[in-house]
Amino acid sequence: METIITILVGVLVTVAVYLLLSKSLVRVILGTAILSHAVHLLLMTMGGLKKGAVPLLGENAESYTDALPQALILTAIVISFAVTSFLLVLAYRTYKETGSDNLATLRGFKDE
Amino acid sequence: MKINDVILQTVTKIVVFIILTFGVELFLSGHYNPGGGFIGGLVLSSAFVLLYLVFDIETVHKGIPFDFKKVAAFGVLLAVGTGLGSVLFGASFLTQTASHFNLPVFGATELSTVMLFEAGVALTVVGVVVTIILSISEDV
Amino acid sequence: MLAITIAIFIPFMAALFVPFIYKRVRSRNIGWFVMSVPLVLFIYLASLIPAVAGGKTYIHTIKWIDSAGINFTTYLDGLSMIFGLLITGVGSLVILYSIYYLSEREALGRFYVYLLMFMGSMLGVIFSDNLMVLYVFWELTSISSFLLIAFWYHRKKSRYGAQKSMLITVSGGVGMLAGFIMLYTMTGSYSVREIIGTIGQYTNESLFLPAMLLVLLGAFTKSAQFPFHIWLPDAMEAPTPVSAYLHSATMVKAGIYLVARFTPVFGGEAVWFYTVTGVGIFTLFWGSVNAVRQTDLKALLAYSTISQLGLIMSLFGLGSAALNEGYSADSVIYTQATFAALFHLINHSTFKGALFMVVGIVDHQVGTRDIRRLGGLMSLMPVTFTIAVIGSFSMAGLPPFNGFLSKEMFFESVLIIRNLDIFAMGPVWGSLIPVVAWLASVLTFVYSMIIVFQTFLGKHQPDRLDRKAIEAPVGMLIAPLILALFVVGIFFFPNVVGNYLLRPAMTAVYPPFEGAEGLVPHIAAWHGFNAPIIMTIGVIVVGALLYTYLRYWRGIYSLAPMRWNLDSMYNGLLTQTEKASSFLTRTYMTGYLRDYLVYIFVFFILTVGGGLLWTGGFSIDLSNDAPITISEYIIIFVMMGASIAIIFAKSRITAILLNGVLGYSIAILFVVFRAPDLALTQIIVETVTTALFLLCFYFLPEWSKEKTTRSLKVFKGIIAISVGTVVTVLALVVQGNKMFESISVYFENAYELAGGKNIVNTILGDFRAFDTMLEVVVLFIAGIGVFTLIKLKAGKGDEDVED
Amino acid sequence: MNNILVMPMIIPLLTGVLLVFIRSYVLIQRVFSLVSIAVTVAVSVTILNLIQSDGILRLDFGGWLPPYGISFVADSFSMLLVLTTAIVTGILLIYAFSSIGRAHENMFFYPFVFFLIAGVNGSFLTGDLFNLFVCFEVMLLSSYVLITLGGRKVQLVESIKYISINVLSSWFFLVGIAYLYGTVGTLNMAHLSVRIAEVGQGPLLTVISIIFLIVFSLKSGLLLYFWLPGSYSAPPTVVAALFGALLTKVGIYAMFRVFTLIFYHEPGVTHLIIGIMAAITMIGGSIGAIAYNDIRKIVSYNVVIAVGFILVGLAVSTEVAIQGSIYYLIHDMIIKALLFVIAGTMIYLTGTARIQNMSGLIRNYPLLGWLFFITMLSLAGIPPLSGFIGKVYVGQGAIEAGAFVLLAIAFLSSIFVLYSLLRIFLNCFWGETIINEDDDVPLKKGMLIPMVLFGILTIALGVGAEGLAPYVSDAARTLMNPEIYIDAVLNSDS
Amino acid sequence: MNVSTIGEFVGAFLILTGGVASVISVFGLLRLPDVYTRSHAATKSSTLAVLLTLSGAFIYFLFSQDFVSVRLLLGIVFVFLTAPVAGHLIVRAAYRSNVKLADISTEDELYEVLHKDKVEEDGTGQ
Amino acid sequence: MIQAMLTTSLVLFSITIAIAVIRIILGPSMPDRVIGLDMIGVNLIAMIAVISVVMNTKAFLEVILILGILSFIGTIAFSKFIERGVIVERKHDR
Repeated sequence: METIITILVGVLVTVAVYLLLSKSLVRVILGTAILSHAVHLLLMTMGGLKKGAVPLLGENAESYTDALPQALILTAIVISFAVTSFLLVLAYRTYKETGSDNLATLRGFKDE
Repeated sequence: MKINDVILQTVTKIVVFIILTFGVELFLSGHYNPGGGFIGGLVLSSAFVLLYLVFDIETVHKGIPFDFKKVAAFGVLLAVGTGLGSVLFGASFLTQTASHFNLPVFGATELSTVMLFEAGVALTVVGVVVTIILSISEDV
Repeated sequence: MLAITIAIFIPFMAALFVPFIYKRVRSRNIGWFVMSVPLVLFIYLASLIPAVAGGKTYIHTIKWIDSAGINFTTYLDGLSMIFGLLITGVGSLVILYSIYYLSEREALGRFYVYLLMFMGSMLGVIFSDNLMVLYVFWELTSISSFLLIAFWYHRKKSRYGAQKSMLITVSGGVGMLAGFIMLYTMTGSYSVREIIGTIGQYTNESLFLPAMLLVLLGAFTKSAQFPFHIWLPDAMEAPTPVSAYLHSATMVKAGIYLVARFTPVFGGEAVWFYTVTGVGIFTLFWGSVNAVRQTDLKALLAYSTISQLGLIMSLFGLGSAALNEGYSADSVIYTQATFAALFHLINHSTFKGALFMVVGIVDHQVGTRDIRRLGGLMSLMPVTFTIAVIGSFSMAGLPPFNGFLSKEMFFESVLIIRNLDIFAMGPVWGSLIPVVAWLASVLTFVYSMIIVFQTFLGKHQPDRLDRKAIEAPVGMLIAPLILALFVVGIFFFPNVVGNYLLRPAMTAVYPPFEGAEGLVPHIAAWHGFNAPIIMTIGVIVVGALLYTYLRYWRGIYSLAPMRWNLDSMYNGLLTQTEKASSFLTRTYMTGYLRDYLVYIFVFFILTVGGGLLWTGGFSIDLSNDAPITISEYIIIFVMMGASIAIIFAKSRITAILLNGVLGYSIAILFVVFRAPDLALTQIIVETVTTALFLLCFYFLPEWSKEKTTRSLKVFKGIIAISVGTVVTVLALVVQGNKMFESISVYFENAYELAGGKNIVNTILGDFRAFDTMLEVVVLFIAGIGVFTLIKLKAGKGDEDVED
Repeated sequence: MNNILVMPMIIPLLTGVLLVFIRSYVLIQRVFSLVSIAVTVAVSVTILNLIQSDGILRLDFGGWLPPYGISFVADSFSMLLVLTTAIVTGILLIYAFSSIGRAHENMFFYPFVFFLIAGVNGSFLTGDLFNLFVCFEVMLLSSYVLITLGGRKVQLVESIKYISINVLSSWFFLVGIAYLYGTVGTLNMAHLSVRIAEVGQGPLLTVISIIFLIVFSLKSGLLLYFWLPGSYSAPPTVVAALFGALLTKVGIYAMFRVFTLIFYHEPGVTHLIIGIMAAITMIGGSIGAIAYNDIRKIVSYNVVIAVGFILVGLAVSTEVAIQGSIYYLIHDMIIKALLFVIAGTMIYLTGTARIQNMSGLIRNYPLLGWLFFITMLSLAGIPPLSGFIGKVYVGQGAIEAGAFVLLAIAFLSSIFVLYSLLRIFLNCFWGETIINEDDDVPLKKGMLIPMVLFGILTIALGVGAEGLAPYVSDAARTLMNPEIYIDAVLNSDS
Repeated sequence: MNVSTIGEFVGAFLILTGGVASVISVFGLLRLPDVYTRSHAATKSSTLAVLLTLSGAFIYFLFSQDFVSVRLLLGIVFVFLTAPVAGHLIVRAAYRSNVKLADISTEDELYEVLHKDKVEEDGTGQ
Repeated sequence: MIQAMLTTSLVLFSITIAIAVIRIILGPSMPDRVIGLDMIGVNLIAMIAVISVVMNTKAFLEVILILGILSFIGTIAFSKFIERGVIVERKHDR
């Protein structure tokens, strides 16, 4: 299970990186969203998969699956939600302000 | 073109009620079952999202006239405040305590500072999600 | 003695008061107040001469940065005494001169503040025993020189000169700092005296040589030695009193001082000997060559200063040979050179100071310094002429002026060096030094004559002058006259100087020779008809001939090798560096997000992927894998398919839908991994995110097809796949190399510890509640941030400043 | 239990939240924020002195002992930075009062600044790797908002790059945490150090450490600094100054912490890479600093150079060098703030950012000019200003370690710093005065006072370097001897 | 074989039926010609599938653990309530965004109604 | 036997999901894709129910309910977007 999930993580990362290297801002944002999916899975995998019961003590199992990564991922999910929403709004504000969502034209102000 | 989807609006009225109840339930049961402040808050806010989707900002605002930024700020205050509360009692920052009470209606209940903390979390989540959605939608 | 320390600070204190006084006085009379400062100091220092001559030294320490070994230690010995007297003495005269020289319309307050700052820093340099404190003042002299050169900052040339001098001297200073630190690293002390005491055991250390060269770099840049001399002519944009003071009499001598100070440390080493002598001799030669071709009197003086500084420098180099073997009757003879150096140092300050003032007077009175426009001023400005003659002839090495004495000793020293049998000095090199020295002296003679004759003799051309030439006011003439008196006086009573000033200084430079016979020779104007006097006669004869036929051979300056110019190299270096930097920076700083991301990814692939490959041999151990069911396989493949499809999605809705599929599938994976809380969160967050995407899509355009070339696509693909592979491989390696049990076992006692049964929730709400609290803050910031981002829009009024 | 430890973070946090409620009362906001910064400074000083008497302090949140709970750990290094942060912010706030404008003040400008400070201070204090990530995010999110606040075109365009790159770096951070957790199974930094020391830092852990290196390099602008010049020249002056003074420093701090506490076993690999990166950073920064005629760009590249310089100390990793880095770090926070503020003020006064279009400012604004002059000298490490002692120590460390190339580049870079700023000084402050006295923009007192304060600070820090010496040497000693830190964190009786 | 085993079996069987129903409905999604028909397959029969499954799970828990899951019941109610509305909305959206009907469709009654509407709407100033 | 039935149904559900994803990718129209997502949502509910049964745990029952709610919300959002572009209206009478 871990192996295939790791490979899945790799595929997600590949896709995300490819999207990040796009011109279109929306693609980039989507890329970051997928990146965060990937890292959540990675964190999960690193804690070990299916190693025990659901981490609810009422379940009366001998061993529980590693709860710490779950807590971390939860935090990470919320943070990435916050960032993604901000980035999205930024994207549309930028589009409204500059009339472009093409990063190749949004190079910033020229010095000379 | 009016939104005149009676079916949707009727169903929503019921569904939102279910979601809100369920959200509160999730929030309260978090210490023993899946759920907690975050999830509870998120579910509550998804109920608001549904309301905004189906109705419109004006209508919803008539029903729930909160400034959600303040709600969120209050939530943060609550979360941080519980931490500071423990400082006042001479314990480490963010020390949580719990004790059991026998309340008339609920029977033996555990009341803990975690509850307050989680309430803060939930309020913030609701406040923030709604603020974001409202801010964007109002910017037409 | 505390007084020395205070002496350093008095000028700074005075500088603080000057602006206030200037506000009241607002006239040139402010100068009198300023002049009192160096005068008092001069008198005070002079009063110490007898004691110092008697071998006494004064030391005083104030703690500063004790932990770094940097303490404010002042040290007065013979060497610093000479410099101290020069600084305060010439300083007084220069201020006196400036009172009459500068117009009242100038920002006199500012001028005197700078000048006092400089004076204080210069005193700091020579009185500091601690190298770091020395460096502090060293840089302060550069800065005050910078400010003084650019005193007329609205002139472009002033700014250019200031920038040039600052860059060069500060660069040298930085090198010197490195050298000092190296010395500290070796010896563990910043105190010069302590270093001198212990340096013997460190001469073989690998740091010894670099330290020496770096210290020399500092000295050479400051003293305008070749090839760093180029800043000095441009520094002449400063008001003339400044040039007289800083750029001939004092600041440029700081490098000389440093060499003298460090002779006991590094002297006796072949590298030191050759570098100092060689650079000095060549500077002497090069400066005199260039001086002859100048038409601006001040520029001529600047080159002559360079040349003279080279002379002094080379003498110190020659003198260092004495330290090679320690004290012996043979080696003491080489100390003559140092003696000559110190003597010439004083002489140079007197005659060069006088000459600068003369040039200033000429400039002030007739409005030009161009020798092609000058001439015939002798009868109009007789006093000035007299001073000029005294100064120039002294510089040319003619009797009865002090320059003659030191020039003779110089010749003697370079002749002696032929006998040197250390440092692999063969007859060729040994003879080259006197020859070059002699040639340079000839040219010195020539330009000295130019100063006098082309300015004061020849045809008077009133129509080419800005103002009618009349003699300068008395006040302006006092200072150069005093200096001229010294020029003559020292010639007649050289041994007063020798015994009272040079003797203690020699002891300071040659601690092992203390009290040695022959360390302080008797200076005599006539010492028999020997080689030096022949050389001098030769100089006069050949020099006179060359001067007479100047216009016939001046043509060689326009020959190719002579046009080859360090100045243009410096300018070229700056502009080329700027251009190249600009080009380079613009090449990689494209402002395009993709490029930046590519840099990051490439760096990641190279370091992490490269690290993986390079260290190699990782075991990938898959035996610990959890079992997997068919349905899970299907879900995972669905996810892979969906994610890959996102790349090819034609519309953004499809992409978002597929992203939603990914999100929901991850939720089910979380279910499979027994993480209910995560699954819940993931589902809700995914939905809300999707809703947000849709909300924003209303405002955004449909995404267009990426119009990219095939090769770019392949490039992107390669990067993407490499990143994915590195992440995956590393993760697999980590899988097989779990070294410890996780700490999370602890949390399984959640119920006993925190009274909760949902472990994840207790972690979030109790064990790691702090994380949760901050996370809430993050969310809050994002929420309010979105609000502000939308509400606060740039109005028309506050558009960007022009870019 | 030392609840005071959380105060440098909680006070700004609470202030930020409370300010949200009094959004429309600008005056109250100002007073409140100044008071709270003052309290933060006082608290920081108290903690710093407590550390000198009691050793490293630790606060376990919720009473959960490390490594299970999250702890704040304060040693001299972190507290010095916390203190400097508070002071710099306080002064910058004064500048903000007269420069930022009412629209910003109404739009939660102060809360965001305080959240930023909370994040920064949290990052300095935390003893837990994941908490460090969260604190980073607090800081970053606030910085995202601050950089866009105002919504000018430049800001939006630059912030997209800034945010995207930082999102990526946060992602790398999480990946690194995941790997590290997978191998070592813990998150507390001291515990990580113990466990890694136990098994030895093998190749795998070294590779993982490189991921952290990338993360912190991105944050601090070490080699991966290309996002920096653009984004630091976009926002309003105060924000740019805050960024220039604080943000990169957090990355640097984290790098120091991680590579002296956790991954210090393989200096041949990690510290070598850091050294090479520092060298290239200094070169790139130097080149960049003289490549532009835009003040904002020049100033931003100066940030880059300083980053490289500070990390020379880490690359060399001798106690003296680290002392130098700490001195330089503190110096840089102050002087960069001043530099950015001056640059911003110049742009405010002239309405242009190009040095060709300014001239002779010193006639109308002499104090500003001399402050710039002092800044320039201080940045170039000219004594007796604050940059000097750090430079000496770093140089000394480099010499002791035989890193002569680094030494040469580091010292040369300070000449480039000097040159780049000299160009500004000569062109903008000197030269013919273009604006005549009638139509020049008046320089507000409220802008001048903070600059003067910074100027006094840099002089005081240079002349009074000895006053800091016990703290700095304690900080360096702690960094060089990780067991001190570990012992303070993992012994349970506190 | 006691009651609980039988109950579990019934539950599992219901679940399996649900699975089969779902596959059948998804074939509809794959094979049918246009949105409107596909929506029919997706919303109607897959609702059935999920209902079967949820009921199966409910019964299973009821018998194996004596556990009456209110949440499952709520879930059933919920899906019942929402799935048709969702289907309705999608088709409505599809029609309003002018997704073409399949070529084999014979009638489009709504077309005329809507177009009449449109004239009116314009009249009322929408 | 029961296990086999449960596993089979899990596989069936995942096949359904796979096919629905194919529909999302192929389109051709937007509503087609939304239907696909809706279908996936509904099937995920079923899958989670089965997984709960297989694991014999009650922990995921909340997830079922949430998924039910949210796939509904998602579908509404998408169909509103397709229909009118804006998914949250400001005023009542637009």
